[in-house]
Amino acid sequence: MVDTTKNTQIYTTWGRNVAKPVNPNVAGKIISKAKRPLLVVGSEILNGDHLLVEKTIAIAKKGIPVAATGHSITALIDKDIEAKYINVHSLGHFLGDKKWGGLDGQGPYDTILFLGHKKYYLDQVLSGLKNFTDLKTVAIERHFIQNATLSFGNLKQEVHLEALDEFIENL
Amino acid sequence: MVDTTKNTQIYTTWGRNVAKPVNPNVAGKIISKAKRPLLVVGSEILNGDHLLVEKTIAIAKKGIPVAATGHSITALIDKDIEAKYINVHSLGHFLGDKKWGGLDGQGPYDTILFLGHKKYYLDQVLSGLKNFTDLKTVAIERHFIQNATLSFGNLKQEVHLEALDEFIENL
Amino acid sequence: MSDIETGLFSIDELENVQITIGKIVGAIEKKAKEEGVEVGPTPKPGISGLRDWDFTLLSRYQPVYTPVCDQCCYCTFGKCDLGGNKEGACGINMEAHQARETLLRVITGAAAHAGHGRHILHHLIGLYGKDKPIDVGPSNLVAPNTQAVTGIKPETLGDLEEVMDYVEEQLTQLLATIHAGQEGAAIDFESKILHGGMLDHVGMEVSDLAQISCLGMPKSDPEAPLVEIGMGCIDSSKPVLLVIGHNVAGVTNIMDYIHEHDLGDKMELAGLCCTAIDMTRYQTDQGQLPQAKVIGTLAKELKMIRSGVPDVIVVDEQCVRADVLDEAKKLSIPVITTNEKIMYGLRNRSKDSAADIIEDLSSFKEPGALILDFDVLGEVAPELAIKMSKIRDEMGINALPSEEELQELSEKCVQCGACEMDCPTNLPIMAAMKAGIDKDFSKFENLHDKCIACGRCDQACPKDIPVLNMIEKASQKLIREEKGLMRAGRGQISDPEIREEGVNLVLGTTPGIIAMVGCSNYPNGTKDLYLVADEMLKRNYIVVMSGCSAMDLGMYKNEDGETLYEKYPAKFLAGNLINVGSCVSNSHITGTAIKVAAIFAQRQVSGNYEEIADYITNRIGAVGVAWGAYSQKAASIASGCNRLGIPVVVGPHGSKYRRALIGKPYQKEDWKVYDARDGSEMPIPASPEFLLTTAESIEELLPMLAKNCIRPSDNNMGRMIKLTHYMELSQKYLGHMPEDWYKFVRMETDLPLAKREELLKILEKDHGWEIDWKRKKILSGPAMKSDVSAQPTNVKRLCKGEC
Amino acid sequence: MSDIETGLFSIDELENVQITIGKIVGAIEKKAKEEGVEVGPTPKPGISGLRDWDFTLLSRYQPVYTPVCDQCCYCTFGKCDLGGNKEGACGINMEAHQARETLLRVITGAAAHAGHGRHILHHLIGLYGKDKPIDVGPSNLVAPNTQAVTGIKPETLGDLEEVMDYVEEQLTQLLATIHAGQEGAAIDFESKILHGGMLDHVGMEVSDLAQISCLGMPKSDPEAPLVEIGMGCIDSSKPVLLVIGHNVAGVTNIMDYIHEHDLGDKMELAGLCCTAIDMTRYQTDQGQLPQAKVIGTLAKELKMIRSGVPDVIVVDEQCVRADVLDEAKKLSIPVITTNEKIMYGLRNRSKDSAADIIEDLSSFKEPGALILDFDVLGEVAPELAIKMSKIRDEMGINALPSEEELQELSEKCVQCGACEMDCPTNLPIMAAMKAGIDKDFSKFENLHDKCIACGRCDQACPKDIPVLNMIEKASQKLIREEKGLMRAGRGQISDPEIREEGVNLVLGTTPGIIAMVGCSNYPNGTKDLYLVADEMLKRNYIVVMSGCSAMDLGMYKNEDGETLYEKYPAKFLAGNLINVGSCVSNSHITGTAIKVAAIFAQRQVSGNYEEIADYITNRIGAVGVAWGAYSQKAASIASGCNRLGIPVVVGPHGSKYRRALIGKPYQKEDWKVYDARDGSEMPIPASPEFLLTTAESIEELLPMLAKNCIRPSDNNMGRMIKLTHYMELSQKYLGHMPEDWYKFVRMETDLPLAKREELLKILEKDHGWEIDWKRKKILSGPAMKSDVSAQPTNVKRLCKGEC
Ligand code: SF4
Ligand code: SF4
Ligand code: SF4
Ligand code: SF4
Ligand code: SF4
Ligand code: SF4
Ligand code: SF4
Ligand code: SF4
Repeated sequence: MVDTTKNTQIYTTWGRNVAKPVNPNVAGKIISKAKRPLLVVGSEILNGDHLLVEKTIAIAKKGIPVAATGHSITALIDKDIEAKYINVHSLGHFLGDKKWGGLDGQGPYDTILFLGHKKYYLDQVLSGLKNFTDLKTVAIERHFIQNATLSFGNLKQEVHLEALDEFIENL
Repeated sequence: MVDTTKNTQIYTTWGRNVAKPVNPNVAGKIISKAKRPLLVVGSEILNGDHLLVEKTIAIAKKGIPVAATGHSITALIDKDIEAKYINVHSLGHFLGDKKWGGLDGQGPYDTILFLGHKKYYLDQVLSGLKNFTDLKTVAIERHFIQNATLSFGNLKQEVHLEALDEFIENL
Repeated sequence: MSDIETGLFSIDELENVQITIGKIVGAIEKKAKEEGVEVGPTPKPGISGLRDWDFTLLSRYQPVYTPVCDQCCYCTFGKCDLGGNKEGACGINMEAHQARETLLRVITGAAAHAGHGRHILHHLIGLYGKDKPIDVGPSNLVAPNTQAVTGIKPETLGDLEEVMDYVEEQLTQLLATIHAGQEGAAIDFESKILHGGMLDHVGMEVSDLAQISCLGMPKSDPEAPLVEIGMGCIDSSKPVLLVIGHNVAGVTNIMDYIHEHDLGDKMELAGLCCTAIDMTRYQTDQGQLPQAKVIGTLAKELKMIRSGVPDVIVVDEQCVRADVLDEAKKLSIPVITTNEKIMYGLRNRSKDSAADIIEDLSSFKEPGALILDFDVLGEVAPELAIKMSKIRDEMGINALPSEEELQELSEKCVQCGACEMDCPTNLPIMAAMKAGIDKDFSKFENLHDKCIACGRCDQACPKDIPVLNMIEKASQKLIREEKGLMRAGRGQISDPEIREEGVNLVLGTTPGIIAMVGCSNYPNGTKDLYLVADEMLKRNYIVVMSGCSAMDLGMYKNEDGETLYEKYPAKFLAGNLINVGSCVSNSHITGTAIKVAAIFAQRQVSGNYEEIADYITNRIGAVGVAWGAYSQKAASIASGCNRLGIPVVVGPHGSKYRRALIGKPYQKEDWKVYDARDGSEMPIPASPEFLLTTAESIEELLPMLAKNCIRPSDNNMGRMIKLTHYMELSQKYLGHMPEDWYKFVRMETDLPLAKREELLKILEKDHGWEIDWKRKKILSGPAMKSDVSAQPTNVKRLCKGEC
Repeated sequence: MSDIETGLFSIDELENVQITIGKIVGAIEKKAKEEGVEVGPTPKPGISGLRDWDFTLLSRYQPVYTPVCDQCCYCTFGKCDLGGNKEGACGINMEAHQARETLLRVITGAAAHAGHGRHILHHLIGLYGKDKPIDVGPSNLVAPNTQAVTGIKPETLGDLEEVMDYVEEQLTQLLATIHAGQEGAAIDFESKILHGGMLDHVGMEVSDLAQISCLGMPKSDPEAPLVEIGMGCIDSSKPVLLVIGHNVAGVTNIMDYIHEHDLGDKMELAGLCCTAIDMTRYQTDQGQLPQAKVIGTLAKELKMIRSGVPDVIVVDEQCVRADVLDEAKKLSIPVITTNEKIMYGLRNRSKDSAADIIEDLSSFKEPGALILDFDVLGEVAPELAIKMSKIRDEMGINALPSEEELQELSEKCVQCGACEMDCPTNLPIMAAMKAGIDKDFSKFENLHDKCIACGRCDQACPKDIPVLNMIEKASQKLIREEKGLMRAGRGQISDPEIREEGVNLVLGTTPGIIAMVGCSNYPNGTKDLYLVADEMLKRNYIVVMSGCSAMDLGMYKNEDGETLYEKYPAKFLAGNLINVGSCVSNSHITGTAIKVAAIFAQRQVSGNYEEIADYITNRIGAVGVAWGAYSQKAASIASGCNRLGIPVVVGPHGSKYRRALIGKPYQKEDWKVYDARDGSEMPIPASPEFLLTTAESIEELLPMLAKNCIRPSDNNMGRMIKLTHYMELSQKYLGHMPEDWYKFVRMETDLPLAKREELLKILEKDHGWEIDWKRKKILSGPAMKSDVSAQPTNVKRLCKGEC
């Protein structure tokens, strides 16, 4: 078992509401319990360890639809998963709209999972969701993403990959 | 033994540097070890439980010089302690000046203890000390004073008085 | 090219258009010369124009930074953590950034006033033309701030436009320096802050000169009428039209309509914030009675709305709560916005007929309307109020909880403490809730005066308990009794008054001027204002009020049921209590100091800011108090005072202005000036000790005020008087003789006669001074001499023999 | 009163003073009429003047707030926690506050430009007089932004003053609304943001018109010369004078001195940021060669200073690091400040002799000087550089660490991660340190292009490791090779060019204009700019550069050693690459769009902003890219584009601007316009999808650009071309056909010929469209018709039969 909750150091604060550090097994269970989860994958999966792409696909294969932001879609095409390109800023906007049908027309999401994003960018997008929606957001990034509802802490690359494995097991 | 470190809730943040919650015994030892401590007493000692004044005097009697801010001096006159009136904002200014001789001309202080201040006001004054000096500041208030180096957490009035007793014992 | 002279011209084919040729290089100087006025070295100074003066002040009064935040979030390189005076990504450090933040707040305040000034000037020129003469009373120096800063002596409304152009240009320059990658040095941001503050007083002055001249407001009138004030003076059985804000431009049309249609008795017209003050000044310069009532300050806004009493709310600009529309909607009160600065997203109905608008709002088709056409506004607002009054009565609007509900709500409280933590002043709400369970609501009542009705407790409560409504409900009795009197704003101090009182101020025999401004953010409720003013008035200080402080002061009565406005006369004389007017009338406070220099001391005023400021710094014992300083405007007003050397004390919340300017009395070399007679250096007393600082309680404040009125120019009588008050107030409020009293003693006649012997003994014993006991004279000891003919100055060039 | 006509006059006794009578009510209209120009409905609009237009835009493009902070710290009621859209103590909620924060940043940017404009205008009027004609090339519409906004058609420098007065007045009004207790509704703050952005383009335009007219800068010249750029092009063996900033006013005196004293070959004059660009524009309008070299952008400032190469640094204003003086001092480089906006606390030496100043600085008596007299500056800067060069050589200044030190420093690193966490882009510094232990410094080298030289890593390191110096040292080889070419700023697009290209743009046969602006804050280094520009140029888009992006673009060469400036011509034609100039030249980008409406489409321009904006919104396929958007100026530039309906994409750091404006393509009712021929509603494609948004990578950006150039007015050929690029770019960079391509198909001829059959099949199969396969025609399916003569408009009043 990997402890992903230890290092939650931050450089600057947004305010008093900060993500709850979460362990992979707990995060996994939360997602599997979600009624309508969405995995939002950013282009950083292409810049890190190539295993990141594999893990992403493994998560998606558990039946979680994927919003592929940036150019992450290039790694997710023809992988037999449900992935669609969307701009993450637009996505943030639509997620807050109860009238949005979702990427597949099946209606709004309730729990949003994030992987493969630039830290500063994701924290900004999440700042919008945190303040203006009641969505549950879960960051399973290498960095502590303070504006999520739940987040892994700051992790070494290898620990992160391990944590993702454990997360996937618990889905 | 009173645990004064539990409730460190805050309403707004100043940034990533936040006071370390401290227990009374530890705080007491830190002060007794200080080369040149100063107790800064605010006028709120006059608005709370009258025991606050007694505790204040008890601390001073341990040989710690007192800077009496606001009109707290009215309760400290003729109590056989070393107390002088000074404006807390001026004090904050002078404390950062290595050339200041102190209230008694004996030179600068190294560890500053705070009791009896308005929370928002003290946090502001301490914001200056935190950012522009290397003084150690210790708040033994009823509230968690996030801009001190060390601070009690948020306490009920009776717990606060108890904590002060323990603090005094450890001086 | 044809030749023309400076002057007034009209232009062919453009009827009713006139143009004043004055805004040309050299024209200010030329015009001034024709009038026999010389223009000083710095007409319309740019950012660097008075920098040397600023550096002089700043070398004695050092910036003390107490950041509100350790971070900077100005640009997308950030947000940057500057904690520990680190540098951000643009290289700026914490100190410089704090100075920059302070500058931003100061120019925001200055822009609020300047924006107001430009708006009302434009409006009044539209009505009265550019040639409308400025008439503010029996003064020749009508625009002391304007003239000292710009060198322009305005005579007509049109002249004021050029002044505003200058202010706006400079504010834009200052705002530019806020941008990432501009100024890097804290000290230069400090100079910019003082520049911004100075501009603020010009902007304010323009606003008030324009409105006094055109709107029949009292013109330097010590007999300005008394005005009803307080939530308790509203007859809620009548239709109530509530106006909130600062800019009376549109409201005058409402007042005219009410007057012309004889509705004055049939409805209540009430105001909140400075618009309220200016409503009561409108058309009272000929002894007419004020046509409106004053509710109070910003701190009464939410209370007044939530009382459900207003039938229509009209807002203009500044210090208007952002949730007025939301709150009003809940109680079926239509809201009309009337100024581009606040439009609340409402539809622009300016071109629609009054009837249509009234129909739409009274049928709740829309919750409010934007009306920028003041003729339409003038009709809609009162007629709608009359109509709404009936409708709302019939609807049976129930605003506040009942007594039973009060108890039930108290029971709902889980004592979690969120409300107290979120309350700006951490008021003891939980105890009130506890007592409320037993139907003891007195603790809620105790909160009423301290509560600024910010509503943060409501927002915080996890149980959705309407804390503020509970406080208000429990205080209904108090509120009903909240009826006081305020003297309507009198406008500036006239030249003749200055001639009469100037000498007393400069020599110190009138111990000082205490100017009380700012609002709402009192550490311990509004009553403290009353206590301070009364104490200082009894001691013969001149107390000058303005804006919200002037209102809050009118709310309290002494044992005889008298307010201070009734108790003390309103001339510019020792022991008098003056209300100059609304927020923008603050310029008359600095204006008064400038006038003393210009009229009493005959210093050249036009474009001669430094010399005037130097004069004031060394000779005029004035201290500003912004006890409830909440806004950016208060910060800019204070900064404008500061550039003139006038110190300001703010309440503890004012520490959130991020920086103070405090001197070090223990650093002897900082307390010296030149003697202008020969350029020699002379020591001066460490007073004022600060230009901007905070105090913790009024007990601390009172002796501070007395002490910081001491000036190098005091004659012995003056010094004796000031010292007496300092010592007495210390003893009364701090229970002891101040430590440093002896530092202000230059010779035995500086000592209060009654205590002279006793004090001489202390000087001999504790301080080792040599006393000639036979003649009761001090032989040695004092750090400085008493020499009334010395001419203290901080400016080398003003000394004999210099340039 | 005497009668005079509108015109030019001189005034008795005031030689050389002229006055233009124009600034009077009605005068704009009168003058315009005389010239046969009609003035539209909104000359010099106030805050509410274009609010209806704003609301139209905002109903389609909703604000998306992503706060940089959950708190508000504006006033002393606060700081307030607005988390979860709570209300603060003044009643404002998070949404409205975020809009307010955005407004503050936008007007800060606008003020930076306006402040610059006022300064240089004042300076140039001082030199050339108010009558100096504006001459910016072969155009009649010389000031499209100014004329569209104010209704003024400026002809002389003097005319521009009134324009600045307007801008400053409006900026002051906007700044006023930032004050606590002003606007309460997010939507109205949004309208104010757009107002501020619009004003920004006027301020920028004034600056550039003035300087182009007076300083011999290229006048709409596609043949503007190529300029050397890059740290590598400096010959450090010569004395190096480095200029940093944006305002070339004082620098021209330095250049004149160098020229007159024949020092050009004896020293290097180099610039950073936009001053650099304008230095290279100075006196090049007659084919002269540029007299200065360009180092690069803000991101090179610290690198350049720390290299130790400059012998003297002169700074003016904007985008200058706050620590220039501190950093320079460490390397014995004197600093001269020359502008009131940045004075660094240095002593004002403006009235001293050049010799005295040179003596004091070269003997290190003072680390620098403030010189506001540009004649003195002109002599001091180059002479001091020559003197300092020798002195600093003799001192043997050692700036960067040696190779050995590089390794030692690497060893000192404890891998704590503080630097990476504090680095704005979280660059992998620790890995570089690790490799550095083994003397492998390649990982440091890899950081060079991505590192913006902010210095935050240095500030963060607990071991005091000078991370940035290590990166720089390791990149010395790269830096030496950093030599490129940039085309000097050409100024605006001329009327004849518009006449030639306008139709292609409006019909879409030139697929679009990509305007690349902003600087420094690239997510992945500067090279991405090159890749984007090259890709779009190959596809025949017109690529327009300005400011720092123009510089960064010049730094890269293709395989043949060519920069894009050499590869592509610089006319206003498809497939051309244009550098309009410095930051303030950004106004020519919006100006171009306005010109298309005014000149090609003959829409009335004066005071007719809404109609012009409506035209651009519906017909001109332009997209702005501020990929490295860092500053408040970039935010205001973008907002000015937005009010004209021009969408802007910023890089991911741009999310810290706090709000985007994004439409919902799935919400059909938002994508409709009127057909001006009869006022009927017609559906339009969801493009642009946004007015302001971010993208994550250039791979995502490229297809976005193509897609968002689509406009309702495209003819079939145009739509086909745009669609082709959209599909191709999606396939190339995202690896797939975009999902929504079919939504832009109105009829078969909108489809690329080569793929038409294939695409028709998809339309039939996947989307159920009916196809007549014989004629290869679409029978049913498209959501909208193709009708080139339709006149799309968002403004009801512009439809036939409406007022
Ligand atoms: S300065 Fe204010 S807005 Fe910025 S981070 Fe700090 S608290 Fe937040
Ligand atoms: S202005 Fe400077 S300190 Fe502030 S966020 Fe930008 S880079 Fe950081
Ligand atoms: S409304 Fe009154 S009690 Fe409530 S938080 Fe504000 S000041 Fe405190
Ligand atoms: S926040 Fe609400 S529940 Fe908590 S103590 Fe206050 S009133 Fe009671
Ligand atoms: S402006 Fe409003 S939200 Fe901001 S600190 Fe002041 S009261 Fe709080
Ligand atoms: S200087 Fe470069 S490496 Fe260091 S923090 Fe800034 S961007 Fe990152
Ligand atoms: S902050 Fe310094 S010690 Fe820590 S990892 Fe970075 S370079 Fe190494
Ligand atoms: S493009 Fe940006 S950094 Fe560059 S000079 Fe302009 S605003 Fe400054």
